[in-house]
Amino acid sequence: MIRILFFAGLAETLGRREVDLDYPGQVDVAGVWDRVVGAPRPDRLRCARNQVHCDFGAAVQDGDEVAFFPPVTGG
Amino acid sequence: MIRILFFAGLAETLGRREVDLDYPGQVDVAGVWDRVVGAPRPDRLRCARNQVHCDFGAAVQDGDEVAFFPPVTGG
Amino acid sequence: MTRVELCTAPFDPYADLRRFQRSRGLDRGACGATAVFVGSMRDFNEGESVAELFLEHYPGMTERCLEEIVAGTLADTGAEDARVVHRVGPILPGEDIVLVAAFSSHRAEAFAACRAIIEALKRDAPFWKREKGPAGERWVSCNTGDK
Amino acid sequence: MTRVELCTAPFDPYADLRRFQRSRGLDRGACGATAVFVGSMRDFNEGESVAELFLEHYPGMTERCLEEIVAGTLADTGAEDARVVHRVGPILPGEDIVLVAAFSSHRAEAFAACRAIIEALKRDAPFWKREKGPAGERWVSCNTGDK
Repeated sequence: MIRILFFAGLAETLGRREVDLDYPGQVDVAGVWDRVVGAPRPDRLRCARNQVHCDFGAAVQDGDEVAFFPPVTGG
Repeated sequence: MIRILFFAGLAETLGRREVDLDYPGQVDVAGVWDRVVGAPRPDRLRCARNQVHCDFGAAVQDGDEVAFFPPVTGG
Repeated sequence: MTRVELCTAPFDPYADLRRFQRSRGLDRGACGATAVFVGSMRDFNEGESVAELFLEHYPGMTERCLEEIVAGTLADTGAEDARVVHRVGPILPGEDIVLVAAFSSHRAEAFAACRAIIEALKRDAPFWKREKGPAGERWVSCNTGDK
Repeated sequence: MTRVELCTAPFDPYADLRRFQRSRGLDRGACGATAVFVGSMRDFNEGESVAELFLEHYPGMTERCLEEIVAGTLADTGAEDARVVHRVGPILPGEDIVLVAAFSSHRAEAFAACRAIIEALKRDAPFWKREKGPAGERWVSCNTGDK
């Protein structure tokens, strides 16, 4: 299973903050987005795999945590 | 009259911190040093006229305060 | 004390800094230079007045990211130690949002580390600000490059 | 409070900074960025341990010089306000010698002002350090360029 998290304005737009996805076999972060959201990725979307920033081409393993979020605005 | 001040290691070396000099007519800061100390100027000596950093060629007027000191080491 | 801390209530960055210095032995005369940045909530942003701020974060990733930023910056700059405290949750105007402090024997390293940490935090640490103003709520869209 | 102050006894730079912010109205949410430098007495210098420091200054010129540095830096950088406190007289290891704080709406200006003030202070402000160590007393010969 893959745990998928959404944050900030993206979570509000999608109306959800957390989804679980049965591991579909070989998949990258972009593929996870497509399966769970099914809409084009917003401009400037960022992602992390297991709490580390990554590219959309990063491979996702069973058990991973994948997060999608807008540009960060802390500090 | 010109009031002349020495600071820090320079004051210790010369054995004085303050001297008054009768205004000798047209004179610059280097001339004040020569009249009051009479020895060559140490390397890296700095000077101020009326509490503002200046060059040794700065003209000195009657009533001015002239100061000589080593490189500053504050902060 | 650890180098990185998130806090949900108002904090005094300077009292925190003193406690950190004491707890890490940085107050015993070895580190002559401390460079500090404190970011506070302004009461305006992009021309609109802001009454309240909400800071969302990614629990777990935020702490990990900040710890990596601090460790990497200390290695890069040669500074001795650093402290980062960041608020999360609701914040009112005038309250402090972030403290970054860097400690070193010399000021060049302290300044470099402090600046590098706040820049990396603004670029990478998963925090998101939502502003509440007279016109309602809005998510801040992005951090400016070097403001 | 005035922007520049010399003090003859130990001071708490962070308490001073808070008082200054309050007295100048800088704590009411207009200035989001505060950059601070604190220089403390180290217990070693150029490889020798130092037990005590004496800071001589040029009364009158020192204050004037610091006020000019601050005014010039605020004009150059666009930062809003700044505070400089510097010890004079005898100082013990671990005590703070100098506080420089700069306040601005944005961090780039706050950092630039803080750094410019401490560099100009080290270059131009008439202070002289005499160190007391195991080998006796000596005048510090010069300030390093960017340490």
